[in-house]
Amino acid sequence: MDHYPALIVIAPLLAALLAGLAVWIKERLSYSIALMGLGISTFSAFKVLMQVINFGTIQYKMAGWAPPMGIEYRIDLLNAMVLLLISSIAFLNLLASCKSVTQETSDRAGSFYTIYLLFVTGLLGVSATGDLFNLYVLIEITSLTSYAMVALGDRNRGPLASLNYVFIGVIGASFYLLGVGYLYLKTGSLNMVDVANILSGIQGSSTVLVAFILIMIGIWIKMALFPMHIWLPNAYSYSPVAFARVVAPLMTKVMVYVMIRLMITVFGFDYIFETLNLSDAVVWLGTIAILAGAVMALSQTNLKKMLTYIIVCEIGYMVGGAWLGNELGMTGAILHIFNDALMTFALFLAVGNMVYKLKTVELTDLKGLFGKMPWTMAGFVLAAFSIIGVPPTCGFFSKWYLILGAFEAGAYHFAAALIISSLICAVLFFKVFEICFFESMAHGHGDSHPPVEIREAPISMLIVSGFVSLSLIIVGLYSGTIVNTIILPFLK
Amino acid sequence: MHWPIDLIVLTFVIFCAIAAISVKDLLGTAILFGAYSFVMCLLWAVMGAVDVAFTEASVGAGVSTVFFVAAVFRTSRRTKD
Amino acid sequence: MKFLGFIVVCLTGTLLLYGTGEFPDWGDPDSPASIHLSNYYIEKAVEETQVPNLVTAVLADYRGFDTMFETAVVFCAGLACFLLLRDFREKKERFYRHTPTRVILHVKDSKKVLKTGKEFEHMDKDWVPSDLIIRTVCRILIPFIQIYALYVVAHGDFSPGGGFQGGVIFGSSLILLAISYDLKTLVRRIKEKVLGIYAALGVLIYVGIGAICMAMGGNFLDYSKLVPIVPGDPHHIRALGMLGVEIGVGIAVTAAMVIIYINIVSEGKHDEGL
Amino acid sequence: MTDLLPLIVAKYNYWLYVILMMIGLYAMIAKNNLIKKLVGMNIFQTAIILFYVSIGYKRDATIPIIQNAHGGHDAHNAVIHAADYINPLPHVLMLTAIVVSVATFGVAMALAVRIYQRYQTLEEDELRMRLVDIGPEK
Repeated sequence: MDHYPALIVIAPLLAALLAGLAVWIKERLSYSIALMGLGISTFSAFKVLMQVINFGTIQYKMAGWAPPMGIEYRIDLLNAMVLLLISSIAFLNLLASCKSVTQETSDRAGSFYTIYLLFVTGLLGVSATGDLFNLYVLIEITSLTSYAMVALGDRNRGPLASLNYVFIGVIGASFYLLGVGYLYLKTGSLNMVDVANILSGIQGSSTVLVAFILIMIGIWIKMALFPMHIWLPNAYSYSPVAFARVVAPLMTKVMVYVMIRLMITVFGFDYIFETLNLSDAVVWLGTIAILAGAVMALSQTNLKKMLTYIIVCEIGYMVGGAWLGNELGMTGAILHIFNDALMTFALFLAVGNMVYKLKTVELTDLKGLFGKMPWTMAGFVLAAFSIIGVPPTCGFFSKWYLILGAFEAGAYHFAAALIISSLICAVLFFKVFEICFFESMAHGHGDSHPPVEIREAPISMLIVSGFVSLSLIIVGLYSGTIVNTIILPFLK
Repeated sequence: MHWPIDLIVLTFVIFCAIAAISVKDLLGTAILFGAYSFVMCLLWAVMGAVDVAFTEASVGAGVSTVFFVAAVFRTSRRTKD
Repeated sequence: MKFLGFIVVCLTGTLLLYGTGEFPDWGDPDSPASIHLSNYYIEKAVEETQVPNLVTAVLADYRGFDTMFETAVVFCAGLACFLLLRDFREKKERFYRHTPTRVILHVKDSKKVLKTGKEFEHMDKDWVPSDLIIRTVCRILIPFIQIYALYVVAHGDFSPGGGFQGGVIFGSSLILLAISYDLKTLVRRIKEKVLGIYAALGVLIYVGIGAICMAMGGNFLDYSKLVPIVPGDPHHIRALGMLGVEIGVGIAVTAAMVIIYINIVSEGKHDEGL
Repeated sequence: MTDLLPLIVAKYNYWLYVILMMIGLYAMIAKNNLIKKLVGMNIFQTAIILFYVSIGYKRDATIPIIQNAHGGHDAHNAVIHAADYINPLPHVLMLTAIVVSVATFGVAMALAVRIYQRYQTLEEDELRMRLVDIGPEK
């Protein structure tokens, strides 16, 4: 009997509790405990992925009870990949954030690591679980930790942004819970596979329709799809950098994963695309999200804020792609979950390095940064190219699949939105490059600030940043392999 | 179960909820909110959900109200709506 | 905003009412929700777990994994309140009461500390009269509340209650101590460090029991694998496992509730409050 | 009237939970005071709990604690009929939901205290004015 599926989630949880104890006994221990927990988790996730590729879906029965009675973890190719993605990003970020956590949270680093680990535990659990209610509890864990973290960042605006996030987050989670209640009323079960089996017999029911709408709205609120995105930019840009680096790439992507999981495993394509026929409306929603996100990003003057609007835009890609209703679109959406998580992580790592040295990332403060922090900027440029979709980087390939899917489904407006947003991103990032490269530092910073000597960020941050940026190209070159060994077999 | 009693309790719950969000004094809101939780707990006990009712009695009517009063003590009682 | 809110609320209400159209009648014993899983739990749970309170059996055993995260949520809330509000700076001004004359002194110099004891008494800025009746009644009540809380935790297998309710009751008995005396009394008796350690320790007991099951060769939280290391009737092993878990929940919840209360009521200063 | 009454009796719990939820949601969106919004949030969550508890109810059934089972071994001598006991699963789920809601409530209260410390107000419109006062963000 091997316990890797459980260990993925339990190791960070145990580490969180031990770190919570260490806060009161010896605070310095908490960092190494956290590192160890996430290390074990990453290793187990890798093992599980290998097992799934070789032997197929793994089931793990919690407390030893058979599925509909107990809670089960059901790990197939999609889960396994998402789990590995989350745990490795969290691990790498922890490696990079040793210095910046001490800088930002001074005497509370131990508690920071505890909350950070609980957040990662929640995300891992969300991706591993096969139970609808367990999913709700885990979503709430991730949300509660994010509320705390957002409030810790900016002293002036953090708490207010966080409270707004609480209100919207609670509405989202409650809608999801209500949807699960409607499903439970009709099926009497909470296990995803079991619910799917019972649902196939009662597809015409209005209760199931309402449950579907409620669950989808709840998850869209949590993932910040365009009209429901208002909490995201403030929340993410005011949180401490070490946390923003992990919440920005992972939180929304995991919610997209949840949406795809519920669409495929619980409701089924037949129900969504043939019985309901909602595809067109949602693809339009995705199109609007892409354009709105891109346009709003264009009007920002703060680099962190600008990146958060790019996240809003990317969510449009994935939602639209998943709802195109064909295999290519879904492949593109799933591939984009991985790629976008990596790209956003690389961008935020670079921004983290800048914040560590500069304290603010207003665009006007970035003048002459190429000369001062060449390695950080190299990582930033690579990540930006990937967001724009320049060929050897991974961002290009997922966009390619999405555009092919859009043409196959006849959703030309979606394809047009993809291309326009790529152009807008190109404009955006070249504006940033121009500021960083051509305008020199001395002219911009007038008399108020004494000239500060800016050097490159600490080596630990640079190594991680460089590694992730290079991996963008590597993942891009191997995206054919990923599609063929993981995504296509999963969709079959 | 006697549905008229149930109906009266339910109406009372709604009355408490509306009162709690429309009173112009936050301490009053705290107490009305406690009353709301308590009547809700009664309703659940009538429906046979004893464990849920027990939890709501200790959490909703107990600890939540205390947190609420504590927060009002540290902020202000005044509200415009 | 009001108008927008009204529209959103009406839309949601219509959607929900539309959904209720196909609901089975309220209290219908043959509704789908009441036959599929529910019947299994009602008929098999006592046999399989030896716990007559089905809610506890399902909560701590069949769905014990949920409950573990629920406890982690409470722990997380306590930690979040600590992180958000805790302020280690000392307050500058202090208030004292001269006990024989009832005169109140306001000390503005932060360095000057009066010795409290027979003559002077520490006071809160927002003055609370010390009421003899309230103090005495609470002093008598608190031990009984605590014993009741322990009963609720321990008897959760047979009657309504369990770790969470018991923990909340125990926590509120400590809060009552703070309200009837003053916050300093509570903080002096139970140090912040102790609360922090207990909050983590409670959840750790839960996760630890699960991990021990895993080490003994079962799945995570599979209490039946604990037989070799737990003395007593092997048939009751699941009930004993649940009891252990509930104790962990109780400890964590008690500590978390007190942490949240102290931090909110004193704005993280831990000196004066309700 | 005669055929309306059974309909009301059959569904009124479900309708009233919708009303409670609408009250809570309205308070969350439209109220100006942050603490009032928090009350709305709690009403919203309790309404959902009411809904779940209503799902679990069964006519002519008792609370989900098996009778005469204290003995342990001889418990399964007596046959247990599923129709005699209320469905325990929604209760379990709602215990978890209550705990989650009180945890959120505690954190939200702490946030409200933090906001008041910084801005000396909890009214949203005043807060928006203060935010403009402190100037562009850093």
